[in-house]
Amino acid sequence: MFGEKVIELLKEAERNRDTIDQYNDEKVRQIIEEMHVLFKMNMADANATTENKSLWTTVQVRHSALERNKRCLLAYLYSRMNKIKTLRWEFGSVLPPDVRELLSDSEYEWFSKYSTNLASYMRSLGQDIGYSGIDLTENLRPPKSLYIEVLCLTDYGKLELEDGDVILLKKNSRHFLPTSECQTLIRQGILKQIM
Amino acid sequence: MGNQSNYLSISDILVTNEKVPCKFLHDLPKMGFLDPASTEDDLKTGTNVEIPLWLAESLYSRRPPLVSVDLPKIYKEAYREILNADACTVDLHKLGQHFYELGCYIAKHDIKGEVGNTLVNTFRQRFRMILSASASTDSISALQPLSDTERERTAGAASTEKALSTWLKRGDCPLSTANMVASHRKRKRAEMEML
Amino acid sequence: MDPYEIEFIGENRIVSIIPNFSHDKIFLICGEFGPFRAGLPMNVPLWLGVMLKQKQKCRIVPPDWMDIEVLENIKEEEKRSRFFTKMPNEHYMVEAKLILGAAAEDIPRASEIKTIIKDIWDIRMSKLRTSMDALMKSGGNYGRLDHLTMMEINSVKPLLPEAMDELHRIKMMARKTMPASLNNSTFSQTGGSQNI
Amino acid sequence: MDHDGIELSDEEEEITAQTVLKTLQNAWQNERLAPEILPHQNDMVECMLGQIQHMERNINKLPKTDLRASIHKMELNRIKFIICNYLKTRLDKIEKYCISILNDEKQRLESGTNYLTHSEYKYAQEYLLNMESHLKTTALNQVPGNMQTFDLNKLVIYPNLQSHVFLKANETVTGIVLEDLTGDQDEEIDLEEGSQHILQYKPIADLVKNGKVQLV
Repeated sequence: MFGEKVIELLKEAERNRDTIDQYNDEKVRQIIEEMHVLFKMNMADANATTENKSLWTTVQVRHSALERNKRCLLAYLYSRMNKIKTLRWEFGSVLPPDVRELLSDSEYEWFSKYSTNLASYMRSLGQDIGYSGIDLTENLRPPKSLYIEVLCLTDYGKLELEDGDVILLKKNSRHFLPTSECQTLIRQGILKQIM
Repeated sequence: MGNQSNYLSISDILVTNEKVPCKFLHDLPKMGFLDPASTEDDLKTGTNVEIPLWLAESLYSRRPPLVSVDLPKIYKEAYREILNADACTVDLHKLGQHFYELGCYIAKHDIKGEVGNTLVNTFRQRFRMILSASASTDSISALQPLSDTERERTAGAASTEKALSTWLKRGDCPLSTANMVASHRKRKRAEMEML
Repeated sequence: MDPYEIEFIGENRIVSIIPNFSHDKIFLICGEFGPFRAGLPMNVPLWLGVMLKQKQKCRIVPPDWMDIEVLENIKEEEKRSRFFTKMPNEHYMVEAKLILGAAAEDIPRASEIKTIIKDIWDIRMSKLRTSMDALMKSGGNYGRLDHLTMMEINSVKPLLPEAMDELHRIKMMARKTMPASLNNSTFSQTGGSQNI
Repeated sequence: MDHDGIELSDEEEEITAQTVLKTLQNAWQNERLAPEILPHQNDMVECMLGQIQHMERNINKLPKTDLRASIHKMELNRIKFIICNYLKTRLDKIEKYCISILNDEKQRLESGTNYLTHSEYKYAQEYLLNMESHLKTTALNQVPGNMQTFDLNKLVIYPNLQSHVFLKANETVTGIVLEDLTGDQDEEIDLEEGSQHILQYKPIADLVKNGKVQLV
């Protein structure tokens, strides 16, 4: 049957909605290969239609299969693009190596371009009135208190606060910090809020 | 048109991958493989075979049509009668995972034009199943007879319910790790443990 | 929206507090408040009232409706009526939760009040479920929902609007035999050799 | 810290910061709840950003432990949340409906009724270019010749204007027509001031834009 490999690929993408899987290079290659085979058969049969008119319908059927494969392939890439966007918002512009590994080279390039475009948009915000931009990855939750208590989950290193103080974030250390200055680290899983 | 049927929608691709019974009205050279029961190279006029909806639609839309599309059994009169009498007794998970979506595509092949009404009636009647499944304590058995989208809708309602009851019970909501970051951490931990 | 975002909107409501300190007027972007006179009631937005309470800078004055008798009447009325009755406050649940959470000691008979409010909420929620089902059975394309508060409206999302969307979609398809909108529609219409 | 009466460049009358904040909050709420992107409110955003800047300078003059400082900071955080969430919501729509928004926007630009800010428009164009180039390198350039087109007409995603929304009427509006799909009788309803309804977005889209109704 036509286009079955590509369906497996899509089901895979649908299954894990909260994570991104390794880019399936091998399967994508096979699908493109299948398309070339169909195309070649069509070229041959299209030339033979003068003798055998009914071959024309066969050519059309294969053409539909080609369109179908193309649609599925694009849908696969597009669903990954959406996940990669989420990676930018949640991990920031630098991906941890184990996540970076899951993307193909050209996906990583897309990630970088997306990130650059986003950064230049955010920098432009409020420029007319003398702002140097606004970081939209912050202030994502309705504010509740100015300071919160946090537990550090990894050995992160030094963090310089807006008032100039420098604190050392090491695993299992506890801190009382301005919410505005630690919300990103919380989202990135480096700190955890203690209630 | 809504989002569900856009070109890049994976769920629409999966719906259009469902098989429907067709009868071939013309010979199709070299397409014998579409009929698993046949060993011939060519597909002969009059062959009845189940093929994916996307292919069926493409063959049907030729002038003249290359196939006639028959209704899958869940849309036939026998089931329509049951559905119209009491739709809530039917296990759509077993009989039609994509009951409504596939039904919307297939409705035009119903000469009597009754599939449309059955879809509307069924949807209306079964809405209360979603309502009770989303509030049910025994959610597994309440979910069982639901179609894919009904299940998704139930999950959506249940997560609203959960967010609301958490809000009612708790004071402030702690800031938390971003969704994808957390899922990737979890997956990484699981992988580490397997080593 | 999630409940915390609705709460955020509700936090703009004005409540009355009695500060235990004195201070000049304060000029916020959302308006001016004060002057603060120790022991004298004054109005502030709910978020500020809660914040001051947490810093032990004030008592919160119970809103008029946070009273057993008033609430008993509302509860009876809500039970009796087929429709949703008008609540004393568009964000009653947010106000109740925040005030009873942060300042229960300022509210006489706080725990009874909490129970009655929860009863009212539950009555309304179960009415809401029944009306959703009725709405879908009757027509499923329009409903009037006077007196529902934003938090209550939010509790039926995304279920109700999505179900109505889906029903609409099915009706559209059922009404007209829809054209093939599959992946190859352009091809099927032209079918010429330029596509091959 | 008095700051009543800010002048907006193009407005003749002065409006207070309080009014601007209220307008922005309503715009945020509508943007969150409307299926399509709404006309931008850049004046309001910039005005609020100016207020924030002004206020932050003043806060810095106060001792850190001053009660007023905490109150002002809290208010600023609230406003920042609205602004960030509002802009982010718009970005999400711009990305999702990129092709259709750009198509519509090109026409709106001609008539001077643009919905996007200049920065958003630039962002959308760049986003589409990146998408095109990624799909081309990864797939389209490698498939057989007649399959290589990057076809905007197919890839376009439209917001579902037929989706149902909840609203509250800010003023009375009469004669909203609800399409009846099963019968032939279209229904007409009135939205009385203060009343609440659930109905399709399409017939009330303009009312959202001109402020006669508020989405809830």
